[in-house]
Amino acid sequence: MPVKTVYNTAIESVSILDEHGNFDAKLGKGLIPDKDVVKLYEHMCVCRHLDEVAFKLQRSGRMGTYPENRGQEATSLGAAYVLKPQDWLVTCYRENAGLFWRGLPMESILLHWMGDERGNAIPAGLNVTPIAIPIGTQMLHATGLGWSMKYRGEDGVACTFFGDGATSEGDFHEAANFAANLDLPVIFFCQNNGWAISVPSRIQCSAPTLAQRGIAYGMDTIQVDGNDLFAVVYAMKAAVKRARTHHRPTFIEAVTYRLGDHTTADDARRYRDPAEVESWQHKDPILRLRAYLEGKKLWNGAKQEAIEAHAKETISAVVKRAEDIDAPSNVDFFDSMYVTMPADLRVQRDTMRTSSLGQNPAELQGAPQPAAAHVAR
Amino acid sequence: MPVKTVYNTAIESVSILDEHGNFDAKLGKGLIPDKDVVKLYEHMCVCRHLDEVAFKLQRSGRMGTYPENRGQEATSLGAAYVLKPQDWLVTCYRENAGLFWRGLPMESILLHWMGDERGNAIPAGLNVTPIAIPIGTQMLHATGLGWSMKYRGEDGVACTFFGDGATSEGDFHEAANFAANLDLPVIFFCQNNGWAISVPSRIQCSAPTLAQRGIAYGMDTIQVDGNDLFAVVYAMKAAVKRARTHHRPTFIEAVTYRLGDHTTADDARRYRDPAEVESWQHKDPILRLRAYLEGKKLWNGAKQEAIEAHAKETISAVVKRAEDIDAPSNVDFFDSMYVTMPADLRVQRDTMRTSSLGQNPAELQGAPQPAAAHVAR
Amino acid sequence: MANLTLVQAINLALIQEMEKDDRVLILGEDVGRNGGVFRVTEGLHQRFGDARVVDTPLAESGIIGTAIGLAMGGLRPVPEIQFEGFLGPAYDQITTHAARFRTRTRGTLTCPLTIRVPVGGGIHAPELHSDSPESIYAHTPGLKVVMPSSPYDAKGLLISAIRDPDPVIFFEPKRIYRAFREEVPEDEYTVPIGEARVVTEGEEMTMISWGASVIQCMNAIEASGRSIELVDLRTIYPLDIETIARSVRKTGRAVIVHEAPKTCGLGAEIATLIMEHCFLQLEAPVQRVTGFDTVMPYYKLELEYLPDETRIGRAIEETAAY
Amino acid sequence: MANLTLVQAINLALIQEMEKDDRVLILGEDVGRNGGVFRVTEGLHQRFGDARVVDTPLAESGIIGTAIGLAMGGLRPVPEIQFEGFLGPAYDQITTHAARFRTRTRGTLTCPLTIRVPVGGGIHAPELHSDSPESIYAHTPGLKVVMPSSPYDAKGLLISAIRDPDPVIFFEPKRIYRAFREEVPEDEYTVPIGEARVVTEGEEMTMISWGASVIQCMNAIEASGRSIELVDLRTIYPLDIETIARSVRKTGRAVIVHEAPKTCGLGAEIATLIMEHCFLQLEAPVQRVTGFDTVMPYYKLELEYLPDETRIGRAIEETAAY
Ligand SMILES: Cc1ncc(C[n+]2csc(CCOP(=O)(O)OP(=O)(O)O)c2C)c(N)n1
Ligand SMILES: Cc1ncc(C[n+]2csc(CCOP(=O)(O)OP(=O)(O)O)c2C)c(N)n1
Ligand SMILES: [Mg+2]
Ligand SMILES: [Mg+2]
Repeated sequence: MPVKTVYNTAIESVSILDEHGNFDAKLGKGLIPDKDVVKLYEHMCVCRHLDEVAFKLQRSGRMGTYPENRGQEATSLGAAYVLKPQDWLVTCYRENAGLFWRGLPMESILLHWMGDERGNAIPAGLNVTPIAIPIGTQMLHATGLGWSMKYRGEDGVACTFFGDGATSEGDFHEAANFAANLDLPVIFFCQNNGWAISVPSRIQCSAPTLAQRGIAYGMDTIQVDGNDLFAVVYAMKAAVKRARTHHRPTFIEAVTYRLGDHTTADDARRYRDPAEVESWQHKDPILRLRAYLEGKKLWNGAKQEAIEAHAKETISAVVKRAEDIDAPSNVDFFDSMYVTMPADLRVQRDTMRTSSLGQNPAELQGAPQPAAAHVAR
Repeated sequence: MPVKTVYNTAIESVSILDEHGNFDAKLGKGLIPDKDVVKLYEHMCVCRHLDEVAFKLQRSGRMGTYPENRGQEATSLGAAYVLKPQDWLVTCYRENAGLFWRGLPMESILLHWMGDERGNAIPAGLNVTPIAIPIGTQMLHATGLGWSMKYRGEDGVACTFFGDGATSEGDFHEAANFAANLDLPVIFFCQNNGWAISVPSRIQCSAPTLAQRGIAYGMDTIQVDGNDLFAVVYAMKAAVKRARTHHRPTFIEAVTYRLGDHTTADDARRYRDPAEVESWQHKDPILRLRAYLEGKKLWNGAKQEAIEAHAKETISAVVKRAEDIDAPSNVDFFDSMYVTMPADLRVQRDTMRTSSLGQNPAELQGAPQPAAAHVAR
Repeated sequence: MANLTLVQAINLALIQEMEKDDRVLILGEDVGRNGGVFRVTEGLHQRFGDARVVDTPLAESGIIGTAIGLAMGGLRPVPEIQFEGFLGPAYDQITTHAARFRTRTRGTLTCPLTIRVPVGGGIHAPELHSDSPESIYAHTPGLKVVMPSSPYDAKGLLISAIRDPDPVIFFEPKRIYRAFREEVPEDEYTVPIGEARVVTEGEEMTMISWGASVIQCMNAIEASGRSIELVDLRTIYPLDIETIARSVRKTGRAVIVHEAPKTCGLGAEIATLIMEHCFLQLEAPVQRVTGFDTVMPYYKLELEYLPDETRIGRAIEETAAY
Repeated sequence: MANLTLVQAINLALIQEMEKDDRVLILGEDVGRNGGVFRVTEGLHQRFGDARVVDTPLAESGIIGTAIGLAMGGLRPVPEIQFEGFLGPAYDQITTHAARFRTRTRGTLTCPLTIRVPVGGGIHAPELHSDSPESIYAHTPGLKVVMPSSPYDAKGLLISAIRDPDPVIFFEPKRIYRAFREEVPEDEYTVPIGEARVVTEGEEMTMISWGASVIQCMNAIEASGRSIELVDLRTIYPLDIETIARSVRKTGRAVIVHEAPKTCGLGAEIATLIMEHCFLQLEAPVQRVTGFDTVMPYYKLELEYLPDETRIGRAIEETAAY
């Protein structure tokens, strides 16, 4: 046989609760207990409120650039819901809902975007990494974290989040390839939200699906409706099981949409069709879950009011904590560089306000001390 | 339909002339005219001889590290045979046969491995790039070269060669992704020779085929028997047509084998099973083509003797040219850095033998000239 | 003449070079319809179309590596890297290939490309959006490195860079993208690569800086009330040591100001060159006012990190008093 | 005590640290069954098995990026990059992440990893196998950078590096991997990071070098017949300026020798620090004997590029005569 087929495969796409309220009872059965669905819904409401408040903080000059999460809450939340405490969640910057679900204090995220490294300190025992600013680099850390757990014989899993744009970076490829070839318990969770700032996802991947990236590595791969919490949980459960049991990675493409601008520094009207945005408004994961809960009589207007009041209260306390924190000391940025501060760095630190280049003038052999007048300036 | 198939695909593998002499008449028909097969065979014999001589030159201390090409001649030669002069061939370091077919002087390759940049000067009008030492980086240049031809409205194609190991580098991914998404006329030719130095190809790609790397980009992709000149030409013709006509890239995985050590600095016995090497000896593309030609009465012992004598003569003249070249001037390496040499660099160049750091001592304001005795040393 | 910001001057240079030479094309992330995140390429996509202003996949090594191929293929690509912090993934293609192809092939394959990169701190941006890696690239033979500090120089230097037959990294100090305007000729003109500019003449000491810090230096000099000669490098490599040495031979004292960390920053190279060229005229050690040897802090503290008037002023006084 | 080459000393240090601490693992290209292309990890795969000596895919960013994850996950990875020329693809992970995680997270996530990299010229290797990028990493806050010049120091420094809680780049001067042997204690010991070594004492001038060049310096000093104090840095960052300054205050003269290109090489930093610390004692400009500001030529000319006894000798005489 001179031409023979040596490989074939297919990509499947999963949707359980669609935007019209259809719920696939077979796939959805027992997936998430009702009381958890309620909790998850409430959590999404609180996260959405934080998102709105953060946006306003930026607009009123009380915070730097902020990337809205709006419309993408179901992805990271679904993943976090399935992960166990020993697992690692290695995110990008649009995963507030998942991070908060795992226990990251909400003010940490605000502090980060307020330009304060203290927002990146991770509470002990919480297996998350800080917001990743450089696109596409964090997946390798997840691969290494997954590897470290396998190395120690633990059954932990590392789940990493990234966007459609990030899959164009070489590091994505290397991370997936390491995980597949070294048999590592890693989940590659791609949030395909249609855009990388102004660049549409077809420029990142002109193939019919992003999910087929996984085929290159012989990795199990699946596409899900990323605005469908149930579908996300469904895919995550399979992926986590595969990772824990067989140390095999999975690629998940979650099809979702960035309802807001890329960040507050962006103006998406420059490059997006308003009709496209409009069409996705109806697919909002929060609307969808609320309708589902109401249909099951698990939710009503009073509960909605209550959660909104709760969200308001919670978030205003969070904002207060973030804003009331003492200003960092002006030498703060020296102190976590190394466990033991190198001598020259200590001199720079200790004299940064009294000497020009942070060098003790006394060190300049024979140099006269600057006149007092100048020091005082 | 909550689970639906959104994509499916298959990888095909092509073999036309197999190691047992079977020839697929249907696929092979009219692929390469007989007289060309003879020429290609003769060329492979000459290249093989150069390879053997180069190996000996290294062993006898007359050349630096050299990577044997032995066993892989059919891949680059088949590609070069299909390419037109306007096309670019962007190689790695095991593609002597293809480079020489296109017209690169054989002594260029020897000079390169003799540690002489003059071996990298490209004759005018010859669209090839020099040997690529850093693995996995040259595919991006092919992507750019293909793009430049499309930009100008020319119908040229860029064909780039790389190994199985190279497909693990992020740059491979970026090059393929750019070519696919920007619709560029590029052929990604992977020589899967089983090994990257001591690392077997399953560590680079644990998927059933390397060809499926192409699926990630929605790229046409095919596997061929890389020791089968006909199969290589078959795949290349399709790929070139696709590139010229539709500006679409193709991924070709050619399954071949590195019969020798990685380079003369390597000792493959440390990590390879001799039985594996032995099994591939029989698949040698030269043996196979000779048997084919003999079967068609296009070749015989006398012709073989003649080509061997010719090879010997040719290569000894090549070696002589490479070895007889004047030593490069000791400032040679300054002269091609920039079109216009920066002033400080000129000082370094002009004083490199007369001053310590290539700095004219007269430039050291007030510095006394070093005593004559020291200058003479 | 038009009164332009630095961003506008660069935009104008791009338009003029693209009009003049159809080998010039722009590629990068968000450079197309969006006009770049700083709007430097605003209007170009509309004007020159899809083929000449190209939004690429999000991959910096890919952008530079394909630009190298474009350049070897006879074009004059002007890739944009969105922020200097994202030069990292392209570092290998820049240093291993762009910088080496000419000498590697003895001039037969060359890389006339201009890599545009916003650089430096002071705009309250997130992490990795405020660094100053110029000395890394100055240490890479085969490149030219340029950093204007004014709209006039920006336009003239960018035109020189695009026309230069060798690879140029064109750093754009983002802090002053829109900080002030300057008269910029509408006609094309070039500012030569490799020539520093004496901004203000002076007798007591020489101050050397480049990019956005030049503005800080001007303010500090004015505040000091002293006669200080300010040299704006404009080109990082090849470095115009002649202009610097001429000044220091006259003044006997020098202060260098840059945002990058101190250790192995460009300040060290300049200080050493001054010592080599002006040893007997030097009356005080050359002072460096630089970023600290720490990671640039998040923006709450970035102004503590960046050399400011106070720190520069203190260096002036220390150097004068020495 | 055993009489070991530098390669053997490193191999011994790896074995001992792996025996002692099962968090230590090795990853890289060809480090497993093949024992590394320089045989530095020879025998380790056999001894410690697949899980602790791991051949990875051919991807340097992948090697360093996963090593960062391994380190954050509580292990002590010792990745190998096969040649310094292939640090390029890993540059971003090293500078953007390994160097920054501690300060980025205020110490909650850290990167105790040791990146082993053969470095430097002189072995007649192909392109990109002979470079000296130490100043690039010295300019990157958050890293430590080490380069031994002898078997004894190699073992002691490598043990310190592996135990160091911060990321260390451990450069191995490949030219002297097997050039000579030295008595090396079989027991474990450490050489502290951050301390230079005075190799020979002297009065007339100070010579500063590191890595393989130290051997060239020793020869040149001997040939000169002069009393020269030779300082072997051993650690590139943090730099032991105290030891250097103490010496130069005594001798008044200094020569720095390194293989890397001159512009923005580490020599510039050291020369500037000497000026800052010893200005009034300096009797001659600090001299640099370095690689040129060109790409390292292919091996036919590499010895023209590398500082040799003749060039160092000439600098000694020029400096003495000043
Ligand atoms: C390495 C790198 N290059 C460029 C940028 C600038 N940048 C920030 S976000 C972004 C787009 C990211 O798109 P995607 O990965 O799809 O994530 P999304 O924002 O859509 O969630 C770009 C180009 C960056 N942060 N890092
Ligand atoms: C970026 C980079 N990393 C590592 C090396 C060292 N090295 C040279 S060849 C090689 C293996 C290449 O394997 P493959 O791509 O399969 O090509 P082959 O030699 O088998 O043809 C390695 C690791 C290199 N040259 N460049
Ligand atoms: Mg996106
Ligand atoms: Mg191979």
